[in-house]
Amino acid sequence: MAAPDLSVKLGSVTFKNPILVASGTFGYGAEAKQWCDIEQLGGVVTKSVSWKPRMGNPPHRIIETASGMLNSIGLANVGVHTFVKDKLPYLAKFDTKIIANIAASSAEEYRDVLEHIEAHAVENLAGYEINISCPNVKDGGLSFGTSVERTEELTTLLRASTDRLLIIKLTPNVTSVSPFAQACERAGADAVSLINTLVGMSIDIYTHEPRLNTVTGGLSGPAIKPIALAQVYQARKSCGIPIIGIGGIVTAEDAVEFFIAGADMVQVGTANFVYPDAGVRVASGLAEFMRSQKIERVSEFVNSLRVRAELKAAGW
Amino acid sequence: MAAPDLSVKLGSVTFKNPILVASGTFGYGAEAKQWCDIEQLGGVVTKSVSWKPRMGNPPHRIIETASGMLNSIGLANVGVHTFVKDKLPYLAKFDTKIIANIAASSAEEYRDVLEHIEAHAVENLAGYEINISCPNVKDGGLSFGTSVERTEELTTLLRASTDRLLIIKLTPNVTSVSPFAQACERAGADAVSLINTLVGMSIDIYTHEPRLNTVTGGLSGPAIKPIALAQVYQARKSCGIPIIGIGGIVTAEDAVEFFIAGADMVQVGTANFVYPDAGVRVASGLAEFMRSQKIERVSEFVNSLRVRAELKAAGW
Amino acid sequence: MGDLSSMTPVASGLSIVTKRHVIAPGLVTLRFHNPHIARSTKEGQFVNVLPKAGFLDPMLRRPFSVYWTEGDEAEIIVQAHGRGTGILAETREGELLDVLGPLGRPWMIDSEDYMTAVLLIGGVGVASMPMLTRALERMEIPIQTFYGARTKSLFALDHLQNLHLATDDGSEGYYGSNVMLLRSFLEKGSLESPKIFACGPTGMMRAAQSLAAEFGIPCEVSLETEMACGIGICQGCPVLNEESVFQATGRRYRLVCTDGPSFKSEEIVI
Amino acid sequence: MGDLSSMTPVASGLSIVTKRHVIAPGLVTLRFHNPHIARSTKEGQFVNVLPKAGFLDPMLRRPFSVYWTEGDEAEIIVQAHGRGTGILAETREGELLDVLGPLGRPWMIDSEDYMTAVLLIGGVGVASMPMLTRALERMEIPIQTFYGARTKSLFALDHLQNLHLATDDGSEGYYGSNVMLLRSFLEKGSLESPKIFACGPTGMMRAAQSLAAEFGIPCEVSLETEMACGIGICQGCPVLNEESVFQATGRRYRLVCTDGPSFKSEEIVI
Ligand SMILES: Cc1cc2nc3c(=O)[nH]c(=O)nc-3n(C[C@H](O)[C@H](O)[C@H](O)COP(=O)(O)OP(=O)(O)OC[C@H]3O[C@@H](n4cnc5c(N)ncnc54)[C@H](O)[C@@H]3O)c2cc1C
Ligand SMILES: Cc1cc2nc3c(=O)[nH]c(=O)nc-3n(C[C@H](O)[C@H](O)[C@H](O)COP(=O)(O)OP(=O)(O)OC[C@H]3O[C@@H](n4cnc5c(N)ncnc54)[C@H](O)[C@@H]3O)c2cc1C
Ligand SMILES: Cc1cc2nc3c(=O)[nH]c(=O)nc-3n(C[C@H](O)[C@H](O)[C@H](O)COP(=O)(O)O)c2cc1C
Ligand SMILES: Cc1cc2nc3c(=O)[nH]c(=O)nc-3n(C[C@H](O)[C@H](O)[C@H](O)COP(=O)(O)O)c2cc1C
Ligand code: FES
Ligand code: FES
Repeated sequence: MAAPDLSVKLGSVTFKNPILVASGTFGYGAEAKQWCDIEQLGGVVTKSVSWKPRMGNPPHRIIETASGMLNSIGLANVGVHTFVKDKLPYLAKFDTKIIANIAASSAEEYRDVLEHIEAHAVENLAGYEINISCPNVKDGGLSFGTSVERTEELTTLLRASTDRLLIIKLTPNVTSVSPFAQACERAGADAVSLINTLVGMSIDIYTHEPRLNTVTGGLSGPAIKPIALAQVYQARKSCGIPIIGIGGIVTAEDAVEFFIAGADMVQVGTANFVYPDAGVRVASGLAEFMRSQKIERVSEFVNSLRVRAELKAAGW
Repeated sequence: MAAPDLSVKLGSVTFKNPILVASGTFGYGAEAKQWCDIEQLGGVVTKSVSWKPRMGNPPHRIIETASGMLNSIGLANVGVHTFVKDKLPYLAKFDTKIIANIAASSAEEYRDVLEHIEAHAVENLAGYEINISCPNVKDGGLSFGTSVERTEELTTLLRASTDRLLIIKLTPNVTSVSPFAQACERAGADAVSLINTLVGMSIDIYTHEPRLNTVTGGLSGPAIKPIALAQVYQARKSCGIPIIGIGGIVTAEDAVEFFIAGADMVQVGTANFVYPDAGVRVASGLAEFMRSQKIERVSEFVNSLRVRAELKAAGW
Repeated sequence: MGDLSSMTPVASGLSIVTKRHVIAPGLVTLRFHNPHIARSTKEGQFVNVLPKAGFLDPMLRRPFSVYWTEGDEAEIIVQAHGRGTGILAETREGELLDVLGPLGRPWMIDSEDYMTAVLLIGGVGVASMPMLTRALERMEIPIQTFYGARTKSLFALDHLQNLHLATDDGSEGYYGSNVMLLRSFLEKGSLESPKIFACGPTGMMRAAQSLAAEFGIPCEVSLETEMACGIGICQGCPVLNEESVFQATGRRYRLVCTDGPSFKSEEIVI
Repeated sequence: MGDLSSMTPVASGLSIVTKRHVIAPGLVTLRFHNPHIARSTKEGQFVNVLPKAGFLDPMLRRPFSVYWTEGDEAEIIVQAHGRGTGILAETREGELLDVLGPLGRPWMIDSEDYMTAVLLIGGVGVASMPMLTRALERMEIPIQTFYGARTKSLFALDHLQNLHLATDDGSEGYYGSNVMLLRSFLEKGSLESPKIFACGPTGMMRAAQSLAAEFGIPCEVSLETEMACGIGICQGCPVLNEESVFQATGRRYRLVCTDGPSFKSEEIVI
């Protein structure tokens, strides 16, 4: 059989494979270059960028937990002006797609950042991922991410500013992700990505102080994969636009679970901290898996979960 | 210094220590007896009991995940009549407290089960834990657990039927646990316990079938501890009644984190499956810890998190 | 995870591995020092073992039949199947195993309804058979052993008796299934009032079940389901009862860890 | 976790442990085979090591200075501190280490501003000093080493030069802090245009910082912060810049993993 075709199409953009590296876990590309062949990735989602540079939170910013980690980086980023001046042109040199992740504290800031990037867009800029779900800064948009109305308004506003891919990144810290996915679809988003980190905390039992500078932070890594899968499945059942699955992916097998649950693409996050080329490994592992399973296109197993009829009937 | 005093008082009930074993993770006491000295536990929270016996879900009911597990037991239980006839009298023989956990699909069923147990109460029955948060049966009360109004109504109803401890067990699968904790307080609950399991899922990538019979199930174990801690802390900031902390506790150090975050007592769950005497180990480890830290009473470190002033001001 | 060593319960007997023997790639026996388990385990009982002591990922114990006991030492046979058994199979001599047991009910050998014990073994289902063989020998019950494996190199023949081997690839003994081999014996009527003790892959168990029904002979099958606790507190290991049993007992399921691992083949749905 | 072995990236060089040497209880050196790291590591650089290869709990790598290199082998010295280093310290010869590196910037040894290299070492801060010593020797820069430890048995003296030892318990050398010992030398002016290279506990680093300021001599300190990636992508290892540096660069923090681990002591807040 012919080598499997890993390419996937999202809106009008074709990615060479469905494996992206997640925002905040791969810098702006330059840092990991020595360890990871960026051009073997479907694309790079850049660290959340805001209008002004952000210094980030004071230490401690990261704490290890059981099969996971908490972070409270505080959206440390160079700001959109340096981003378009240095970071974007650097990534433009690589044969892979760029998705610019944006974080802000007001609808206007989101729009201004997006339009500023749009004005300096490079050829391989595929689109934008809107972070309305950062749990570890007070003005990180989670106020948007937990309100269906504000999510829909913001999506509508940003939709008007770009024809590139508009991806809304959803938070898992809600009772149900469905109305949020539906709001994004109504407002014209090209896709939703989920999940961002879960609110978590860790305490130093000798000092009685929180281990993270911000008391609570964002939980990520293998520990959260089952939760992420359930939310992707939930979103898939409730909206019609493409889904980018995120959460605890380390191996190709993990990624395949997300595809079966309904994700069209996936992002590899925390795993990059352990294996800087985790994304590339997942991509090549995926090719191997497809070959062994005689699957020619990723789309063949996207949203292919087999649920017994009586369970479907019972509403699962 | 004198040996630390581990006893804690909840309402009018004194427990010999603040370590309980969690519902569904210790059966009805008899099963683990060979491996665990039940009388060294603060108390036993029995497996959720409903009016009629429940056969439980078909296999597969449990799946291991990274530092955790998914379960879909389906509230398999003997039903309240066998419970009061066999299980309660058996546990009555032990010098420890019993908390009867109740699951139901209607407010009336909750009340009938509670009143039936109340009518057959044994002397060491401390009270009831109301499970409104089981994610793996369609009629397991999660419909109550995700509605503040129904939570408050149910609590009010049940409060009228008993003077024993009334503990409402909250779900983590909500945007914020605060309004639920407050509703329980308003309706006269003696305490809230949290967290129940998080909705999660796992997929067999070769058969494309969910690994659990019910597609999604409940995630528990060390993996969820950071989430549980954050929710206990959140609940502590928003309500005045005692809190029983649950989620991923394996060691005494884990338990201490929960006390510092604001829990008055804790429950050990999944750890019992790995170490049947995990609860006893946590209790004795806690005593050691208090001795080493020269702490005489658990209350000395309950809710003792040190948050820097500027963070408090910033709303953390 | 916090530091487990500080609180690992006695119940979970940390046991030092005294011998690791490789039978074939991915098939090893591990002998460990644990007087309680070595001296109290009965034929057919199992132990629940942490893939790696002190680590909670993998978090759950894995069940293994007790393969042999001698003095203060017990032995398990491990077939590398997935991550946990893969880790276990690599355990070195001198390392610690975290073992909980003995668990489950023994084989029902003292029933009156048979004179010849027929051990029907598929692959690593051999695990509980040496202990069973020893117990039957002590009761002076004649044994006939029908043992099937994928290929010659995968047989673990120690302590077994009156062997009739079968391999899928014909590399040893009968070319085909051990159930077919047993059937030919039953048809010849060459086994005097036999009772089948079966352990192996699901397919073999089902075949054994219908064979026993067809010839109207007693049959006991030892089942495998995933387990968390192994002691009856998690309800994670259900086996479906035959309708008749359900009607009689009101129980739809029984638990493999405490009601089993072995069951009368006519009472359950495999 | 899925099966990692199937996808462990090349970047994370699985390296076989060829020698484990116990210096004192909980203090060991691990030598491993890794040509890339052994041949390209410069003095002061570090590696990021998984506590147990193939396990993701503990999930994060732990940073360790490269203690020595020879041919295709590199060595780290591990002080058992918490769970991860506790596991690492128990690694046996023949086991695999998952090592990422070399990482970080080397010590700044070719600056013009000194003639005598003063190595100020506290405890396991010794880790990067043998490599530094070798590099300085090659440049024929005189070295004076002020090495403090809790007690005599905790010194790791291999490859070091011109030692002035100090112990908290007086069991060896100067009874007190190595910083006090160095101060006495500086007051006597017996060190010719010195530059301090310091690595040790926070307290010692602060003392070194103010000592250098007081005597107006250059000082470089090697810092420890928790790290996830070790390569600059997680932003988890910030060190606070001195106000002056912040004004000049607009950067409030630098990253210990890529901008460090060593910094000019006047430029950062310890
Ligand atoms: C009573 C009993 C006795 C057993 N005796 C032996 C023995 O002596 N030798 C031997 O090699 N194997 C034996 N098994 C099977 C062995 O327990 C499984 O192969 C093992 O649990 C698989 O774990 P894993 O991590 O390698 O596989 P994975 O598939 O990675 O495990 C994932 C999860 O599924 C569970 N699981 C997967 N397959 C099985 C299975 N067949 N049975 C039970 N749980 C499973 C695991 O315990 C784990 O919780 C026995 C099983 C039972 C129930
Ligand atoms: C650049 C650098 C070089 C180092 N070189 C050495 C060395 O050569 N020998 C040596 O013994 N130690 C060295 N350390 C310290 C070593 O990395 C820590 O002792 C180790 O990470 C502690 O892990 P743990 O799991 O035992 O402790 P735990 O406290 O259980 O670890 C919990 C988390 O905190 C982090 N952490 C805790 N203490 C430290 C610390 N002091 N520094 C960094 N992260 C920490 C861990 O990495 C882990 O992520 C170095 C640290 C850095 C930053
Ligand atoms: C250290 C760290 C920093 C992160 N920064 C961002 C960010 O800036 N913007 C964003 O949208 N998500 C950010 N995330 C979330 C990840 O992109 C991802 O959604 C989450 O970590 C879950 O995936 P994982 O389990 O594979 O890491 C960050 C995660 C981590 C661990
Ligand atoms: C197998 C299993 C069965 C459970 N059954 C119940 C139950 O019947 N009623 C209930 O209120 N909680 C039940 N729980 C939830 C636990 O009581 C506990 O809230 C949860 O597992 C989190 O704690 P842990 O991480 O320590 O296990 C069950 C959990 C598990 C793993
Ligand atoms: S394994 Fe837990 S009840 Fe059988
Ligand atoms: S450790 Fe990740 S940026 Fe420094």
